[in-house]
Amino acid sequence: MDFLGLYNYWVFALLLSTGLYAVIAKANLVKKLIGIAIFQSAVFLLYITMDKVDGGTAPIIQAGAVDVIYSNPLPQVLILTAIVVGIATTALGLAIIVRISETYGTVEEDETQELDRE
Amino acid sequence: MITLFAVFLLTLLVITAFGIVRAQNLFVAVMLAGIFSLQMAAIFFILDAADVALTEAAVGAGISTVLFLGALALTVDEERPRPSARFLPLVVVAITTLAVIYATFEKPRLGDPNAPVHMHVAPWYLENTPTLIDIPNVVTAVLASFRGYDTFGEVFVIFTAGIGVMFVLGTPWSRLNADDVPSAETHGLRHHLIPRVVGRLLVPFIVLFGLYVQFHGEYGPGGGFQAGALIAAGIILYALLDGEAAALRAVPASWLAAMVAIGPLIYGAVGLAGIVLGGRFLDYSVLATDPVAGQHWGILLIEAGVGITVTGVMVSVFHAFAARASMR
Amino acid sequence: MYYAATIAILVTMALALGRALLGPTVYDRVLAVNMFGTKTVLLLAVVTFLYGRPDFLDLALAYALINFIGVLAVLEFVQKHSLRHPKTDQERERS
Amino acid sequence: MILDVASWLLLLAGGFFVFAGGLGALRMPDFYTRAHASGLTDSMGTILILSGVALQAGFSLAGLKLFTILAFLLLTSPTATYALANAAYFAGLRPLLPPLSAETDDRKTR
Repeated sequence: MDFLGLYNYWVFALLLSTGLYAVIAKANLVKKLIGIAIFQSAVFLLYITMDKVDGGTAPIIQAGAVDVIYSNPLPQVLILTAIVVGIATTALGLAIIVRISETYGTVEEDETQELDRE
Repeated sequence: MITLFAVFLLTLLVITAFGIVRAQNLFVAVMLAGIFSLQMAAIFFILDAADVALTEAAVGAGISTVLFLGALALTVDEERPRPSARFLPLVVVAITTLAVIYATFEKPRLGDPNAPVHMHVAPWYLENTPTLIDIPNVVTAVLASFRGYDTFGEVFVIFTAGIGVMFVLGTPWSRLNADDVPSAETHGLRHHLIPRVVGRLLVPFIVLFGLYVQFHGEYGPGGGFQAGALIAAGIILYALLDGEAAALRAVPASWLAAMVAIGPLIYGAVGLAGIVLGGRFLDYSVLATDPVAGQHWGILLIEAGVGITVTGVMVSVFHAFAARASMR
Repeated sequence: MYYAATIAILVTMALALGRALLGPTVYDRVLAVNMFGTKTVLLLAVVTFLYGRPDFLDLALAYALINFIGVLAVLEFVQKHSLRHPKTDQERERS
Repeated sequence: MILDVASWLLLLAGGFFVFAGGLGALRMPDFYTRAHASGLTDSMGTILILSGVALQAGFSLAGLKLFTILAFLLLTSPTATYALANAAYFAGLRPLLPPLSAETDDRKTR
């Protein structure tokens, strides 16, 4: 079972590179933004993986219970705010894409670059 | 056994991510992203992060899909097909993956209680939250009190992003008018009677549940961020059912503008009150004669501020995309 | 016994994901998303009891309330757009 | 003890229905039959699994929450399935089988 202990990190690596691939290889701007969202989720997964303690439970203290192991609250705090900030910044990105689409008539990166050159 | 469940879900997560990137149709990609978010929430929950899972649930299931669809309605929903697979990006990505996987061999195993991350600050928080702040949810305690500065920064990021969307789209709050946006007569799901009846029934429950999450955040999973997203989802549901005009009549644009600004103001005012009463910035202990009661007041106020801002920003952004569509 | 139910739910999640990836029509995919959502509610409900922390049922409740919004949003979007292309999106992908 | 056995049976039966519906949703030939299969998991599976869990919870806050979850799921998911099938039909998607009215007409003439 030892190799399963690293499985979360491998999934993190795969998600990271899937997001990266979407950002660098896809020309469509919406697709790039979805790629960034996947990349972001990979980082969330990395942090939340680190918070888990064997035999632990969520860090909400149970009244009267003794000898309970609690998982690490700190990564959870960071990711909790990051998720909401992430959706707000994604909305900003989408707004910019909408404006690009209205100005150029396309959201494909290479086509907008060509239009810029003309 | 639970570990195996997590492994299974993580495998599904990777498959979904590949599916999202491969989908030519952006609409399909957005729907798969919805499934991706559900899986993330389940994994967060299995990994003991109940608060994070609730946030992902509130944001991913309701708001993120709606925002992406709003943007797709304004752009294209089809990616232009590319004939050749691109070789260079694949090589770059493969090298990155291998490098990251190589780096993970140094990482502590999942759940290792001796991992460096569990050694330093976290035990202090777990040990001192009951005496210093006396609320059960350590995540809320760290979020709102111990690391209040961070959260203050995050609230300002959300505030700024909200203002940014409104002005990039050219739909500031003064231009969001109930008379200008399409009403239920032309838009909304007016012709679907049954979904409309059931949806309307749900709206008050979603808002009520949002308020519960807001004020129960000190005792169970919850808090301002989750509650804000949930209440915003409720208002967005109303807008989907009865048209944006009805939603703007229920929660006028001027209120939304005020809500976006009030959150950081409350947060900053609570911080300054700490200084005025002889403590430090965001030091809630001086807010009441009893330091623990002061902490309770401080957390309650700033969580309310966070919730108000998140609701305001999310609903404003939704209206901005919808209004942009009707401006054409 | 919770394990048996959890395994059944997880396998069904995989099947729903398969339907979402295969399509072929938009409606099949939305159906799969909706199904995946209800399965997530069930999974969260069962896992809270597996962990012995039933106070976390709030999460399942949140999904039970919110899931509907995504489906409705997709439906509205499809209605606006499918007027232009009523065919399956597989055909669109081929063209 | 009896409660335990009952809740296990409910959970097992629920697991079976959920799995059967999932299989149907993947293997059925067209959208409407798949919607039917998914409806099976959403109603039967949900009721059985949630009541199985509720028997373990008993009359507590958790039991009340489970009941609420069940109520909302039973309201929303059939509505979603109905709305989808309705939208699909009006968008021009037709079932593989001919409409039922043709068959009943047949029977009348017989």
